[in-house]
Amino acid sequence: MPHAEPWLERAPLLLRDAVNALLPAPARWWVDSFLDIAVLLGVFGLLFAFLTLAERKVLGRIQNRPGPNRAGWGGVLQPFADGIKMLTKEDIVPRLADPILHFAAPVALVAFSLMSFAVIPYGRHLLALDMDSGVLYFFAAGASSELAVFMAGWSGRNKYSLLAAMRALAQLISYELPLLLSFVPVVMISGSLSPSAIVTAQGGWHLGFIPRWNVLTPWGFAGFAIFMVASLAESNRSPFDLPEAESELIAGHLTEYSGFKYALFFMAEYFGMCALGGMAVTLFLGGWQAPCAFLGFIPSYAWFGAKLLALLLGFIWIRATLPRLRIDQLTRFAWKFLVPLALVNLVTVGFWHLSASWSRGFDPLRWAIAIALVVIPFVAMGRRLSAGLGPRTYRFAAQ
Amino acid sequence: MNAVLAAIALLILASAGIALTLRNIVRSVILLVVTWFGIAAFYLWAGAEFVAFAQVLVYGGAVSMVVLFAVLLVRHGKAGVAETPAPSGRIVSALLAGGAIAGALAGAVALTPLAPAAGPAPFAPVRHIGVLLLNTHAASLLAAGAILTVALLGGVVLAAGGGPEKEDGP
Amino acid sequence: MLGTGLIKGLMVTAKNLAGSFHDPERLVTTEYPEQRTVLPQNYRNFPFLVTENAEDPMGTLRCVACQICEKECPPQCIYIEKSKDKKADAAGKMQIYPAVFDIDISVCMSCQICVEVCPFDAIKMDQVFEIATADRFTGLLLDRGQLSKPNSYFHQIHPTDAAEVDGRLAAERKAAAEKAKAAAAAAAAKAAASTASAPSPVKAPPPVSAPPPATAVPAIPPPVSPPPPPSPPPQP
Amino acid sequence: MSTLQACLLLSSLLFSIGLAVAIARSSAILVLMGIELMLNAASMNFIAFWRFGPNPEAATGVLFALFAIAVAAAEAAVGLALVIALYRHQRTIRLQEATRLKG
Repeated sequence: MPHAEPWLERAPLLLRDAVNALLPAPARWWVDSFLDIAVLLGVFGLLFAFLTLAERKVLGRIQNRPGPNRAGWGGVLQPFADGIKMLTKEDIVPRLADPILHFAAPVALVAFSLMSFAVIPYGRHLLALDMDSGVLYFFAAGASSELAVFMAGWSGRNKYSLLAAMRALAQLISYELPLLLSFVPVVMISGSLSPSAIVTAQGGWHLGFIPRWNVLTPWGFAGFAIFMVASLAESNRSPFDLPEAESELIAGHLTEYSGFKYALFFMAEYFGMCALGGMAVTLFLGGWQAPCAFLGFIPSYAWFGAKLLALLLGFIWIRATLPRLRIDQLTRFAWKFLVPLALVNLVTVGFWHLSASWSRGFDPLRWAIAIALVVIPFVAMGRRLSAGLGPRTYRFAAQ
Repeated sequence: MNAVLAAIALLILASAGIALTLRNIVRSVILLVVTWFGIAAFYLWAGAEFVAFAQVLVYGGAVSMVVLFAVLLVRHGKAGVAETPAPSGRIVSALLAGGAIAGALAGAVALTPLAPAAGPAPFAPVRHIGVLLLNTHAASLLAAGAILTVALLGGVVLAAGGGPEKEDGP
Repeated sequence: MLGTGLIKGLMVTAKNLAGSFHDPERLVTTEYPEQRTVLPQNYRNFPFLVTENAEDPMGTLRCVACQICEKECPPQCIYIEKSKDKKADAAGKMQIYPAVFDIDISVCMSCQICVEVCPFDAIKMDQVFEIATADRFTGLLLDRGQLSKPNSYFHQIHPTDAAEVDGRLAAERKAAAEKAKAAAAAAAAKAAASTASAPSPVKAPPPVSAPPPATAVPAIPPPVSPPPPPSPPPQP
Repeated sequence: MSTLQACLLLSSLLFSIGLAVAIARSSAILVLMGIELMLNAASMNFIAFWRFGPNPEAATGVLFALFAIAVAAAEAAVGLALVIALYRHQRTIRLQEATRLKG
């Protein structure tokens, strides 16, 4: 019933139809695909640009600095100034480098991270590619970017960047596992690998005002937390930014890159962050669904954008707070904490699924068991992980 | 003939063929990854979405990484990752064997009267595959899982075993 | 409880984020080209030449081209050529003056040795630091005209030093004036005595070292800047 | 030539390339890669026959391809672990030089 929807909700569709009306019918498929790609590139390109600015501003404010405020009003033109700077820098290729792979690595990385934008439902009618196994596509595109990291590290003929690339790969592979395991519960509950079906399954409200989002269940909360930690690591964000630890390594596997190729790696990092954030919104935060029924007049894509921006600000906040992990702590955290927790979470969701048919009166028991299944392993494994580490004493800090 | 299929075939055969001739092992492996992506594209073309993404996830994400790590772990000396070429007799015999097999298979394919079902690509929804996997083929799924687990454990034991005293062996 | 440390840390950063908006005192950044911090008095950078009078900088340079600084300068960035003639200085005394006085501040290391060795208090340390130029060869080679700055400027940047220097110079000039006066009086007495006994045919020229007292006393420049504080605050 | 025959031709050509790689190259890793290619060619046949076969609802070809991928991953893991073990004992991964059974 498209007419019952507010006008703003249908605005993108109307715009697309207006463009289509200008062109002959046989070109329709091509025009639609081209429009999808152009809009995705434009929106996320601008989001990337202003995310870098927002990151620098927020980090600055957290450290009691004003942040960049020179280019344009309050610094809004800073990303474009950065872009011009990066484009005009010299592009150095080492003499012994493998020129083809050296060139292909950043291109492949950006391409793979852009590919994952295709399957995220941005709104009720805004989905570039409605695939039956869209979630799998998303993670397949993400997994392919490991190859680009290896190419970047190997092609420079620099043993340090090669070592750093192997460390980065160890990190990416370690955190790929909890990332994949943490979304399996969502697939089990909604019974589909299609992102749009997963979002639809989270529609509706308990008692009229508590949304049926996955994150508001015990297993969903645990899965969301694991997913967010793993996506911090997958997108090389602090505190897991070991691959490119700018203050310790010389940019790790990016050592031999300069100029715009270097900027492309950063573009890929931010695109990956946006894509993983968007997937987290889709899987756990109800996608484009409004949190309350009476807020439904706000168009769905605005809700998606608000949730995505909140997650991205959370990424920045965490970056400003937590210090970097060591490589052994990082891998131990993945294999000894996140992977077991994600596996236990499968048991929790199995219980949740089986107990769905219990009568309403057993609901408190159902919740209690599910919460216990999440909290007890968390505490037990956390204790084991931190065994032997006493409380910190700060000799020189003011108490 | 289908233009998309022709393009995919060109991608697969060209990347595999060039990978066959390159001396640099890393480049060879990366080209083989391109071949695997091409095979995934073939699955996608045939309508097997799930298999295509599984192929990318497993081959592009996991197997390629294992292979590249192995390449980097076993290189030594000045040669680096360049392979010493095989004797020409072996290359000729390999090409002959490959050509013979290709000829025989192509002949068999051309001569067999196949009756392909025409029509659009069949659709295999993930839900359908999942139901089949867990009902009809549950035993095979368990067996595959067991094989994977045992193989990974065996791989870890093999790669990590030996101990430091074997490090400077012959 | 596990994980409380993370939350505590996140709260600290969130407090900073919110605080930086409602409490401008937290922001410690000085927005440099518009706002400037007051440089401490002891801050010193490249040297400059002191002139007594801003209207006539070349005429009232304290420098007498003795070339001590040129010889002492460790990186040898000073180049001086003496003048052939003499010119009256601020005190009216005839002095050699520097025809050329160049400092290459791309070489200068701000060691202050030239200031230490100058017997005439003619070269002092400046406070400039914005010396960027598009032409690194001639743009950083400062000549006499660019180097000379009035005494009032010296009072502005280093009030304590300037007051001390001015006091010393005034005392010296007063002493010199009194000496000259005494000498003149003695000469006059001698002349009177000699005139009484035997008149000399030639009038003695006034001694070079002793200018007439009428010109000596007002030559000391009145300090343009406010008088220096009696006890300067300790500089960090 | 029908499309099915084209697919089969493609997979048989890929199989022969894999075979040639496995025979011609001396590096154990590349021999393994050749075997992987041959496995992949076989999976392509399953998918092709499923696509043009009479009974696509059974999805047997798809399931077979999935199992083949899983087993191929296991094979790659074990094979490369063997290569690393071989390298540790013999300091080479050239198959011509790996002639001893005792480490």
